[in-house]
Amino acid sequence: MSRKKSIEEYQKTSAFRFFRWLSGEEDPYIGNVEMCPQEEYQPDQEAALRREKEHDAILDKVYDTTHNKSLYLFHRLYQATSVLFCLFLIALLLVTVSYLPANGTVIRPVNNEVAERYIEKGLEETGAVNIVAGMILDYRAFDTLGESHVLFTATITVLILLRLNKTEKDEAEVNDRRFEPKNDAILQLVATFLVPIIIIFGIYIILNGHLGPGGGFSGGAVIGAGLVLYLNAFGFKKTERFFTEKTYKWVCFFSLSFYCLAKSYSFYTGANQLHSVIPKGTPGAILSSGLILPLNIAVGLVVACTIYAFYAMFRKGGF
Amino acid sequence: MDFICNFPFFSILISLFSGTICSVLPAKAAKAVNRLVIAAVGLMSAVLLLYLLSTGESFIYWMGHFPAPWGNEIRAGVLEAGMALFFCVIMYLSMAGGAHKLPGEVVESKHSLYYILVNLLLSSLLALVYTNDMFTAYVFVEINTISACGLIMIRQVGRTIEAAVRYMIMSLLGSGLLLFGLCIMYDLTGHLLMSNIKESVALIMANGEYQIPLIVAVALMCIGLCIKSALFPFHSWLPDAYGYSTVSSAAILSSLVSKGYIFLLIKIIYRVIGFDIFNSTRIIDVLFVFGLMGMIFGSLSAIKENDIRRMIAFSSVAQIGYIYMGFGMGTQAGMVASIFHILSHAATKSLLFIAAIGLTDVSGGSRKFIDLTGAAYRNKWAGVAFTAGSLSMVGIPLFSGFISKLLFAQAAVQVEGKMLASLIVLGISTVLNAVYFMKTVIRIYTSEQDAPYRSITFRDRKGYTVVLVCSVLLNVILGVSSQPVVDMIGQGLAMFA
Amino acid sequence: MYLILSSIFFPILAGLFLLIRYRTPLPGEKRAIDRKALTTLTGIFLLITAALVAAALLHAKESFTLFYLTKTLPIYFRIDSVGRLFSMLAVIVLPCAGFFSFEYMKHEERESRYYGFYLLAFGVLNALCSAGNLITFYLFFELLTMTSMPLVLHSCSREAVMAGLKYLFYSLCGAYAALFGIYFLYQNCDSLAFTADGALRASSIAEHGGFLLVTAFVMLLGFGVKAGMFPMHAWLPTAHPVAPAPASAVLSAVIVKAGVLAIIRVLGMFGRDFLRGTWVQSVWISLTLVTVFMGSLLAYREPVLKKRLAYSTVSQLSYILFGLAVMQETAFTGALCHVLAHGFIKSSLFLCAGAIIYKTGKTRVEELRGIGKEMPLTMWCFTIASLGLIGIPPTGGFVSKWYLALGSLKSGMPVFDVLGPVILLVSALLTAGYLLPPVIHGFFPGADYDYGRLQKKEPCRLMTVPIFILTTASVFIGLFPDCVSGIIAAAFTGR
Amino acid sequence: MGPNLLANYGEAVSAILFCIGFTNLLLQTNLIKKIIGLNIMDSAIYLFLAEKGYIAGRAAPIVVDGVTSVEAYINPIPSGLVLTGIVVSVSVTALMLSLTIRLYLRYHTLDLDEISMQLKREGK
Repeated sequence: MSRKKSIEEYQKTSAFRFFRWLSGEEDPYIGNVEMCPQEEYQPDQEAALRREKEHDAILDKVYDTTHNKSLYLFHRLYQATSVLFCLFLIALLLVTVSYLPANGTVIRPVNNEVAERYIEKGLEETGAVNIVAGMILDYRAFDTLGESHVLFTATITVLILLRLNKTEKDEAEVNDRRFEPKNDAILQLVATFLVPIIIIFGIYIILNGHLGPGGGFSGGAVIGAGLVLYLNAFGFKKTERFFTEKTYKWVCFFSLSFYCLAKSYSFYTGANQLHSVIPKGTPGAILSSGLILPLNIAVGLVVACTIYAFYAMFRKGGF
Repeated sequence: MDFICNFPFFSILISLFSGTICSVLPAKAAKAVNRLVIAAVGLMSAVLLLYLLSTGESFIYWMGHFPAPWGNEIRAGVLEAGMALFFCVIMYLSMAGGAHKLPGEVVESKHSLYYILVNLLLSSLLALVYTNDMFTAYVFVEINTISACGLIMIRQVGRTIEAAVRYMIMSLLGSGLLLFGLCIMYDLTGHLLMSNIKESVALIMANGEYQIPLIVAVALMCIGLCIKSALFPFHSWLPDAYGYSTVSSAAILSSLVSKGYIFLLIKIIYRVIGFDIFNSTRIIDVLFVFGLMGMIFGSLSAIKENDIRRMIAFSSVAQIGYIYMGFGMGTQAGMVASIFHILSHAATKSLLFIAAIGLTDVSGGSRKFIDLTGAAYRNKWAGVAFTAGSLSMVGIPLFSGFISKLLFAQAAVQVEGKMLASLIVLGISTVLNAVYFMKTVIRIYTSEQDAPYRSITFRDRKGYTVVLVCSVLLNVILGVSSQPVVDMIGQGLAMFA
Repeated sequence: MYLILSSIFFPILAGLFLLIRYRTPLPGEKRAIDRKALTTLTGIFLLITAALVAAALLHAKESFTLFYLTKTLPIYFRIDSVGRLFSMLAVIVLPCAGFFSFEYMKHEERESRYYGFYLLAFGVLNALCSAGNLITFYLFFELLTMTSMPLVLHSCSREAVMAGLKYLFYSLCGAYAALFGIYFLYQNCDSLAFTADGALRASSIAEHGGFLLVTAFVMLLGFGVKAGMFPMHAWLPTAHPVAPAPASAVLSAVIVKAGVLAIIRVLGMFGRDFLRGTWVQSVWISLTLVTVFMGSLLAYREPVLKKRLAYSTVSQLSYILFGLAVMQETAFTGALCHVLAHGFIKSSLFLCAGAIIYKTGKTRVEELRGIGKEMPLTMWCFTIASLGLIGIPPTGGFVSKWYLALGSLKSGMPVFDVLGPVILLVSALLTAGYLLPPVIHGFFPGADYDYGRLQKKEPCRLMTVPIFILTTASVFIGLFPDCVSGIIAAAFTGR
Repeated sequence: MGPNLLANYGEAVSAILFCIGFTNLLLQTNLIKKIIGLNIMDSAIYLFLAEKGYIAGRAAPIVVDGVTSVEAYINPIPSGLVLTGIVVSVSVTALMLSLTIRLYLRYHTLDLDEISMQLKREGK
């Protein structure tokens, strides 16, 4: 019997493939996944090098962005779909907003018994004139406890990312000299004048947190800004006299521990219906409203130090 | 109120406070504190679980002096206590299993920071589990996100930092959506506590007013949490993050962090929106479809992978798809299956990550399959553990993976419209799982006599081996005596209502 | 209860013991494996296991639940007649092939792994035969795949690993297809315990009849993978040639029969009455007939002896499946007879092929000229076994094929009642066509054969005796079919 | 479209801002721009919350002269939430910025795609 086709041609036909499948030599079901040969392990250097080279070549080919049409197209497509998605989201949210209760009116689900009690009984129950402060530090103190730990966590991650080793530190020190203002007279003069005011203002905000607008976070941020200004005017040498990494560590530790323990006490007594020994004081006086003032101070300290620490970390990876 | 009722509060506070304490401790002490805290919290959760099982009803715990709509609350039921216990067990195993690698992966001076993050992560997970307040949940979601990000990038190679950035971006998108949904929800109901919101939601659904924004709010929250838990199209950060971070981080991230979000979603579904109302929306269909896609595409990506840890990471994408598929079925059975899968996947994935590191250790630190040839002979315990984990993933009976697949299939058969799709995809995905896990198992058991690597025996790594054995046992226990666990899940879900 | 459990767990533990005690030395380790001790131990373990299984077969009557996987899914054991028949096969073939491999595996590396998994597979097979419900069965079905895979890829060459993987994936895919069937059965049955006359609730049949048919079909296909049924047969010819000869013998004589056992169980669960006359039956029968014919044809044109035998296994297994698909008592008897006959014959043939490879290194059929003069005893056994497979009267193959054809004719199905026997006949002719040439060339090498180079190459007793026993068993089945007919009749009714 | 789009113009603005921020966070390849997007998104939410607390013609919730009647003050809850939210967004921004600094020091670019490209080229 003579074949009309040559063997090579025959191997291209579907009949050949069908036969191979029938006799179990080739597999259409599972494809090439597990049938592809696992590479033999080759301990010799040459093979490893060759493998690396091939790998590089493939990478070059794949990531040749300037000539890669499909990557470019994909990029465009990605952008287009993202924009469309954004427009869709806008439309969706606008429709949603249009169905929401009308703004500024009194008869809304938001103005219910919760807000009512905060306003009516807040002064009496928390001792804070600033109802918002009373709410976040007493009624909903757990949130605020979490919030201060968010800040703490963020500081830890920033430390992980930016804090340098001893050896790197010296190098960074040298680099940092270039950014250091070289005893700028104007800056220093203004700073001598401004920094105390800023810091005193910050302290005022913190101490007044339960009496008026303000509180630990905002006051702390102001103090932190003051410290950063001082640092910029006089350099790390001066600040290191009173503020090092150690100071920061312990201030944070004590403030947060105090916060945690104080709130734990109040949660524990609250939940177990025990009487709390902390006096509420006369509303309106500076020493009043139970734990709110000390908590504000603690938060303020943490925030001030953290803001300063962020700045120092961003600048040269250490204090 | 019994003293035991204080335990959820104690667990959250102890782990939170230990984070602060660790910041002033040297690394060794921090490590001890960390272990101690995890063990203590685990113990308390176990006691609490027993207590709750004996009383048979959940309780509310005031966080402060004020009751429901005014003050914060946490709430503990069987499911919460069980989850907390499970999270502690897994976290302890992951930490202990990766402990010997830590000096090589993280700079010495940053070890105590690592333990701080783990403590904070634990506390945020516990808070997510126990909380009864939406805004508290949001705050602790953020702690969870940030500390998870820290865990990813504490091993500072380029990939992890890039992965951390991608993770943060995705997470922040998710948090943004979650918070926006939360605000709309607050606007519609005027409450932040879950039980109060639920009452108002029921009212709204009955009245018909504000229905559209309500559903949008639910959708936003769901999508936000989906993004954060790396459901399929949002998983781009995951392989690098799990593949290159430290061992413990990878194990914790894959088995706990995403599960925390998923558990929060379950809470939202049951405690905020109401299961029936949630099921009447189209959202479950979306979750269902994305879950199915995740199952297939995650596995496909895993097959293509040439790096053992990235492969395991991609398999997580598929497994999260399973969980969302269970949500998407919209039945109680599907939910139970999903929750069981949360447990089973957490147990298996941490085992796989820890075992994989044992294998790469005896292959010159390389994670490429070529170099792993015969690794199981060089580190026998890791080889056996990896095989056990793979078998569980593939769904061989006697391992936990089989039970979860069984539960999924049982749940699927009860849902008329989604039965065929879910069963077919379940089958395909299982086979794909088998493809890549068995390929790896055979690879590590292909003996290679000339490999220039030293082998590791039991004596070299006692703690590590014990962890492996415990994880395998945990898996087998879940696989063999699943009925009590399933019952407990059912009971816990019943307590949610 | 303890007999059954010990017949399952003793070999498993023994296998694990061998795997751990005689593990392959590590690269740097200097430790020689004491081969003699290893083989002696394995031999003793095999014999003890065989004795345990025999005792369990004779005595164990009761059923028991080991533990509950979930509330409604017990791990449940019960030995019935079908299981008894299959364990009978296993208990004869496995020790024989095991003893054969003591000699055959002499020069292979990693012997201990082979013996370890061999024993594991033995234990799992025993469990499979005594499983009492579908979940238990499925559990051990998966484990069987897992434990027999290392036997296939034993040599660890690339082909072997690829073949092992192929085997694994085919089996797993099949098992999963079946598993989904199990889920549906679970919904529609009161319990998953095996019966022979259908466990479906009448209400479910009325409600989801069409769907259950699809389920049945999927399950048949899924378990059919293991039994090498047509669209998923491809793993068999890949896996057999690369596995060591005794492993192929066990694989094609016993392990693929697990698929047959599974299909018998599935048939029992759905009930013959439910499936008879439906499209499922027609499609299934056509598939088996296609397989019968195709397998023989492929074997006919295959030059490599072991691969030829593998194709022959594909074809012969579908004889059995055909007998089951007819769903008629006589055909069922034929099928079960063929399970035994084919088990003995095929293992004997593979062992012969193994002996030839071991002694001469010849794998292709055309190289076997004059082999009968060199290894007369082996080739005589090969001849007798071949005759049995073709179906020449005094052997087991004749009886079973006779019953198969008879049952088919009696069944009264349209078309297939005649078409079936015709194809079986054609296939038997093809069988003769592919099995007899080696025999003829072996004994009658032709005039130009150089008798001067002839050497006596008869292998040692450790090889010839197992071959001899298996061949004798196949003839015995043919001569005294009555000794199994009772058990088969009981099997049909599900006792 | 619902009835209250015009009445809720503040919320509408915040919704649009939210989407702009969202898209920036999603779409920009430049890390700094992404962070700006993040902050826009967060601020939009605070605007939204502030709008929610507002009641026409009422004072900020700080008790003046001992008047504790509901009619006098706006709703204090959204303000509290905004405070908490701000801290969170500050923390997150700090973290993102430090990540950016790290990446910049290592790869000398702020383009995330380019960084990925370099990473893949490293092939580790």
